[in-house]
Amino acid sequence: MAVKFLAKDNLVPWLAELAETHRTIVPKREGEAVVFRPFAKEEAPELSARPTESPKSAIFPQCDTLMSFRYTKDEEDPGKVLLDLREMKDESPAVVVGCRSCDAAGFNTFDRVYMTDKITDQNYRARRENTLFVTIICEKPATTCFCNWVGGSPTDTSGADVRMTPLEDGWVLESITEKGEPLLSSTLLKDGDDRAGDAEKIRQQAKERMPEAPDLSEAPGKVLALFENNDFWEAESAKCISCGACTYLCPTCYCFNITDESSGMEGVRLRTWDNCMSHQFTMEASGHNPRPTKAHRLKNRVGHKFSYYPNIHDGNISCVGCGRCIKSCPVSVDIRSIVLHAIAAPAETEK
Amino acid sequence: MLQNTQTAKDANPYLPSIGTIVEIIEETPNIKTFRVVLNSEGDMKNFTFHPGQVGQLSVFGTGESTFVINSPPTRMDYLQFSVMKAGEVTAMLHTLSVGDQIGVRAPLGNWFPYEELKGKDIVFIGGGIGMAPLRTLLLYMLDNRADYGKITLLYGARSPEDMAFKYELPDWLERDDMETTLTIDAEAPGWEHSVGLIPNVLQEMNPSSENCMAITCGPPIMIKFTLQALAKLGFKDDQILTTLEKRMKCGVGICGRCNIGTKYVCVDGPVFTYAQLKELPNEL
Amino acid sequence: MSNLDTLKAKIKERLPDLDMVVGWEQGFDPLRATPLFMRTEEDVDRLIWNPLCVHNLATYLPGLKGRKVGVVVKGCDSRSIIELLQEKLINRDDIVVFSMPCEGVVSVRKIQNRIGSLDYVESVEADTGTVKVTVDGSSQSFGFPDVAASKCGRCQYHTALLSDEFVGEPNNEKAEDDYSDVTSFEARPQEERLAFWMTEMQRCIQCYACRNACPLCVCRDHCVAQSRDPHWMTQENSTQNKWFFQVIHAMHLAGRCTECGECERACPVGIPLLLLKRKLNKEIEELFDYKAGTLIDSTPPLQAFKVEEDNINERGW
Amino acid sequence: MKIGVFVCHCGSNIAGTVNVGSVAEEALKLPSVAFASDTMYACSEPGQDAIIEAIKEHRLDGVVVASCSPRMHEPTFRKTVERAGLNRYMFEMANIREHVSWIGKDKDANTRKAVDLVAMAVAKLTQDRELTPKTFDINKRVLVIGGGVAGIQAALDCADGGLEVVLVEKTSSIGGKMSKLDKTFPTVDCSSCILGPKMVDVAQHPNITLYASSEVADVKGYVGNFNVSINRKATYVDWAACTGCGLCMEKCPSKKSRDVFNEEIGTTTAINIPFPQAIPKKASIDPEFCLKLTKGKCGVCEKVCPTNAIRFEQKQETAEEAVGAIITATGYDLFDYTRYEEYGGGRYADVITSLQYERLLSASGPTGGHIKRPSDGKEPKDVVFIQCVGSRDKSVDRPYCSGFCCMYTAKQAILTKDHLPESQSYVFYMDIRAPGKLYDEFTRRAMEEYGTKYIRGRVAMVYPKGDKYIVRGADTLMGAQVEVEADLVVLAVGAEAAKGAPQLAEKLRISYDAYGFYMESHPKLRPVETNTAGVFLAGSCQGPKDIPTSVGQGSAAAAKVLALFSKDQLESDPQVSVVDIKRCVGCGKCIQTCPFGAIEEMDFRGMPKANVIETICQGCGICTSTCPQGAIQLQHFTDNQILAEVNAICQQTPAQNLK
Amino acid sequence: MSANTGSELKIVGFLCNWCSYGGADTAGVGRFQQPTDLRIIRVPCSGRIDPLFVLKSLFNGADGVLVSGCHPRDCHYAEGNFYARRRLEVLKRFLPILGIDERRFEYTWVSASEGQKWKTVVQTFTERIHELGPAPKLDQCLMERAQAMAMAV
Repeated sequence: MAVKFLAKDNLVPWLAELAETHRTIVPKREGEAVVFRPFAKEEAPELSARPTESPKSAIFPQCDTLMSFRYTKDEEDPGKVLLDLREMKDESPAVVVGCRSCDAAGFNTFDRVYMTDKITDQNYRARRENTLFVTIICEKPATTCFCNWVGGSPTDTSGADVRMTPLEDGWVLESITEKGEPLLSSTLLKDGDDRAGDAEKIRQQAKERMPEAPDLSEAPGKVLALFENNDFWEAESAKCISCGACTYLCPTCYCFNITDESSGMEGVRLRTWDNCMSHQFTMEASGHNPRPTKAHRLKNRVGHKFSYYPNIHDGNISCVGCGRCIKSCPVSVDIRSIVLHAIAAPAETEK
Repeated sequence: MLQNTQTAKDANPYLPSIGTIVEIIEETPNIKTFRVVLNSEGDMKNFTFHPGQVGQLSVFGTGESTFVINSPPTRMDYLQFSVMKAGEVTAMLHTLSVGDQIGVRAPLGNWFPYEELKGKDIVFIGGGIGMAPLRTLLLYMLDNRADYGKITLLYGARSPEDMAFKYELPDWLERDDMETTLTIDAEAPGWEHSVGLIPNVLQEMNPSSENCMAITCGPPIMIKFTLQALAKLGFKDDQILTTLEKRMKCGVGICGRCNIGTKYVCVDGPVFTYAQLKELPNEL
Repeated sequence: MSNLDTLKAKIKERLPDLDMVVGWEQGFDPLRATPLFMRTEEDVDRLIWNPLCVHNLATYLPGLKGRKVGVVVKGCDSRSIIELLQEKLINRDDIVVFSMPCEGVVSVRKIQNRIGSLDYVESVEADTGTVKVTVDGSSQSFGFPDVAASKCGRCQYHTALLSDEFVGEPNNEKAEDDYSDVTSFEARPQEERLAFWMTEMQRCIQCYACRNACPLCVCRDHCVAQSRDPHWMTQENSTQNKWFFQVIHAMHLAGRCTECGECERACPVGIPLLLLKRKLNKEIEELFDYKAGTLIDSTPPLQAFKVEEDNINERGW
Repeated sequence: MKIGVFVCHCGSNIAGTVNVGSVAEEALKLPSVAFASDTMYACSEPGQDAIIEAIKEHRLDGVVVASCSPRMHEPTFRKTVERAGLNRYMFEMANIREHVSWIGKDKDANTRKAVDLVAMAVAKLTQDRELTPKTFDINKRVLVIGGGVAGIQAALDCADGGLEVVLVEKTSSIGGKMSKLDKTFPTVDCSSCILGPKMVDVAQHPNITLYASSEVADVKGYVGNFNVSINRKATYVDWAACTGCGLCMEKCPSKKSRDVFNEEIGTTTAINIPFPQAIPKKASIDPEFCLKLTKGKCGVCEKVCPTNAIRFEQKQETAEEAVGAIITATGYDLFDYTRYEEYGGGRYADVITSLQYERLLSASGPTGGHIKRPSDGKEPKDVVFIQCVGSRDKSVDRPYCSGFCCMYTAKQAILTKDHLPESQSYVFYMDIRAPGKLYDEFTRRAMEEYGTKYIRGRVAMVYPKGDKYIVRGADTLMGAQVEVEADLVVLAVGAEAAKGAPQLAEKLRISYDAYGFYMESHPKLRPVETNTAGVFLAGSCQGPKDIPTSVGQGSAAAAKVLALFSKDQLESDPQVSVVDIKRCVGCGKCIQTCPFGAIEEMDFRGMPKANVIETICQGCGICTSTCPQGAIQLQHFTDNQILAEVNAICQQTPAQNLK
Repeated sequence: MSANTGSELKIVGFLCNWCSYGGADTAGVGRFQQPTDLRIIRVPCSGRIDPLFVLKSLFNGADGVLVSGCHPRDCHYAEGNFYARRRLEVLKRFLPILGIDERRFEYTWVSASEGQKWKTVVQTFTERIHELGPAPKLDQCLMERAQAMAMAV
């Protein structure tokens, strides 16, 4: 494991070096938001504020072309039309620098679904295997943070290839995975062993600053037990306005839609983020909707994260506690309190 | 159990095979049946599936929609799908003609436990387009007739013209190795078979539940009352099989649309016993 | 008894006849209020009324159509209720409107711009004079006008235009609205205006919080944004496509928007969406002398006409 | 979907400036197009047969014809595709003649444009859906507006055909302009002798309900089921009681009342029957001149009336009539002859209009048929006729030819000679327009037999000299200025649209041209139809016409109505709005904006939803552009269909957006 | 997909069937020569023209959009153009804030008999669009320019 030190002034040159070989994605301030964008020399990345969006799109773009198609006519018989399909995959090497530990850990949630022993989402895999994460630890939890509730920590390395710990004059960089090591080969990085201690102190402090986490081990069972309790979900969802801010900013929400768009004889099949809070998400062609109200939909969102997913995937909660859904919710719906309410709710009688 | 190329680990699960429509049958005013052959001879030859599995048909430029493969695996000249006009994709499918190319992503999902059903009596109860998934299993059983006990079919539709598979009905009626009852909701001129709602006709038929499996598919309201009728006839929850229709997109358990709690209809279904359904949260 | 206590008492009085009353309570941090759905007297005790009560609760009313609902509103919010009533999207008999004079609400975003990050807010003292925010152990004070929502600076409706229970002295002050935000933006060169939207809209994540927070976007569940018939939009995240949605949103609100600013406030990435609607309102006012949400018995101007228009030239070439 | 494209040469009309072959070639590259060819005349029988054959051979699901305007041949081709077994709405036209070949000479640019228009039509067709008309009952009654000769003919033909007819006339008698004429050209037979019996037929026909002194106030509904409000003006006489004896006229002291029928060449009484042959022969009071109504004194008529029919307190009433079709025969009015100040009309008593002259010639006129100058009652010797007063003159915004003035001027010159054998007539003319049967022969008789002097040229001015008038003008044939001394000057005033014609058009929802004349559906092939189904035109309301043409049109319009009513039910146009019940939120904005009241609120499982009444919907699509979520869609012009056309001309391909 | 390769610009026309489309036909019958840039979409009534069609065209790369209907008071459907007048006027005034030149959009009233007027309208509008030149295309290219510009401001 390599430990290096990156001086403040060398951040941009180092990123510029990375950008020569990788699609380099960094958090940037745009208007009043901090978003992930390709690195450009003219603009310094924003590493101190928590990014408004998650780095999800680096691997799972909001709109991804799964394949393109083209119709061609038979020369002899123009009534006969042939179809040509082309897969679209992006395998270019990429690195995300400056996302938080929890953000990078979010992809572990994806991996369990997108790359199983039965199927592999090839578009996802192509980017996932070729994208590295340089995460930055959180020195102090925000009022919306709860990574330690769901098995994470401000210094977590479960999704990182390299971890950055901020010091006064720069950052200590440690490689976490083998794939991360080459990122630290730059001559702009100095040996960081002498600063490792300072960094460890900061990390320790960061962990200590986290408020105590409640025990969520009961959550999967409790949430599922409330499935038929419509009053509970109606009360919890009353203020929800059914928008997609929570799901689209979430590092672990992985649902999508597939639609075709065409122009003339050619077109594309697109895979786009979709949002389980939307009425149209489960709307069937007949007009029937199995999740007709926002209570049904919020139940599915919370249920999926804290119950269904952990039930299928060895108890792993599909939430990393980044708190974006709370912070950016237009009406401040707080998923933490919903889960706590569910745990505290009196047990239902058998249905 | 997921043995074909579509679901193998390094295949693109979203990439359809291209097939050609070789025949179109106008079943009813709003149902058309499409017979499709995959363009790649190898793919067609290696294509295996089980009765009850579904496929996604693509009209490129419009989208994909899910249909049960309603030809049996014992008859592999083509794959057959029956399409009722409902949304955008089905409407577009209805405009296609023989020779047109479509995408086929199949087989997907689970299937009727035809191995376990061996030796049992079978009652098929189909309503409207719900006959399609039953047809594949019925034909499979007829092709392996010796393996199964008494086969009874009750098929109902709103009116004579809404009956699909008209061309096969005479054969099913005539065969002496199965018993076929057809019914429509209300009297119609020229109709020589039963008249009445499926659950009522089923009660009159009074099939024995002894060593018997009931397999039913149809519109929700019919299913509801058919389940009640079956219970009255002594069928236990695990003696009833049905297959669900649900909005699916990816078909491989990812996209998050078709789950009922922890179960994804596209991979854990669409075939469930009534006992299994009762275990699921109520979100159909 | 303070005004708020009187209001609570009034709500408790009416609660037995209502399915619920919608108000505000303190949210997850001291700066954030959150909508409160009161069904019991204990719920009512959590009600707050202060400059942090930014949400326009009228947004919930169309979704609760058919139920008896009380709603606490600021002056500006009452315009949305009037517009909803005017368009028959809610029933007057089913709603009870509670209100108090409003002296303005904060813009959380403006506070964020001042103090950098809102991640560590420890306490907030806000009244209509100053707003004092304590973050990470240190406090900062701001003059209220500096961190008030922009709409409050041009407020003409401190007092609700419609209320069943009004507590306090009505405030009938009216500020001027000269649409200087619109005119100054329009004074910029055309390429710059286009470039502005292209860069702002690129950030859009298509979450449609703008739409769902809007009290007058009543198609919500059937919005053309996600429909293929009509197929106005694709699911692509091209800037063109995302911007087109905002244009649709603005056009659908032309003559109906009450400028509550919820679209802009709800936007998680801070796109100044109200500007488009303000522009339309400015033109609607000039053309038809009409302000949405001020009269129950009128018709949105684009759902009406005059045979001889006062301010439209017949475009003879 | 398989689409066939047929690109028409239209002889050289299109092929002259559009490369028709390459349009077809390009069309074949378009999505869904399975067949494309060019054709000499797509609308001809072999052209249509070729389309049918191609549909069958290539199993086409829809057809695009690129040829003339759909306003011309869309119905033709819809029938064609229907004959081949397709739904008639699976058809689109690209207008490459009126919109391309006829308006540009650049063959390359035209060809590009034609290709685009075909692409748009194909794109729309791929979105088209089969539509089936519904049938509805019709009310087999017809409203005829205007009781001139065209309206009379239309009313009689309809009534004889077994239809109930409601005839509405603005003035107190039917007869129109023709009833004011003395004789008619070219036969010089007595106008009232040929018109009179027809008027009587109207009065006596059991199928005709006549509303005189009445005007159409409002029209609601649609073909087959119109509801018409008729304002019945106050006549101050109970027509049920009035026998038309005329005693009141004899006794009325207000003898200087305006004589409209006689073109104010004389005066009449305040209570009057306009002329002896009037139908209905009923008296009415001119409230402007009646002493009782203006000053409150008099009431003589009330005293003398043998049937006590006088009703000074009478008010305007409104009658409602339900009809299935409407024939508009509102005629024309005369150009205001005072506008040519240089002629002195209105200033000089002996400068009169041709219609005033007609009343002087008429035996039932104010002079009893003796030609007398209005100024002094003397018989004129030299009579000058000036033609084209308010015709063919852009300076007075009347660039059109009124058509019949040349003929009636010749007639009046002949009659002048008949009445006053010593007289001499002069006619200043621009060109002689005499294209009818025996018309040219008639003008020649005026010149050759009756010695009328025709001077080709414009009159510059008319001025009095002693008790005569000097008419100064140019003789363009002689190339000289001429001056003619005249005793009487007759201005051959042109026709203009009847006053109030545009207002009536708005009520009927038909269009009119810049001069107020009503627009026919097609200038050649649909001359008596309008673009509003169930509304037909007859006579001069469509443009100036002489009597035979007006009568012909009256019969033509009647035939159209009879044909329309030959079925008991009509098919409604399926191009109506349809509500997607799943997407409708019941906000009622469509209900609010529909001009026809064709959308109602209905209850759907406890939710309010919009519901379109198909027979009332006219297919304007205002609702579709009002509904924000697009839940109500006008069939055949849905958002997706129009968007398909937009996208066919300008669209960024998805590939362009790929990053 | 447009085969537009000459010097023409993309001008989309939305014309009501009864008046303006007829007026364009009348212009054709009268052989009134016009520029070839315009592509006409026929709709039943100007009231059917959702302003969003105009915006969609402009967003999709049209250089100009021309809408024409019956003269006010002459609508075949009685009221369609009254609604259209309000909506189109509002639209025209809306365009500047989007950074779209409002001269790229025009609406006018032409009756079925006004062939000459239609010619004048087409000619005037086409000339105007040519003076304005091609509209900026809302594509990736423009995005990059826009960003550079935003950074400079």
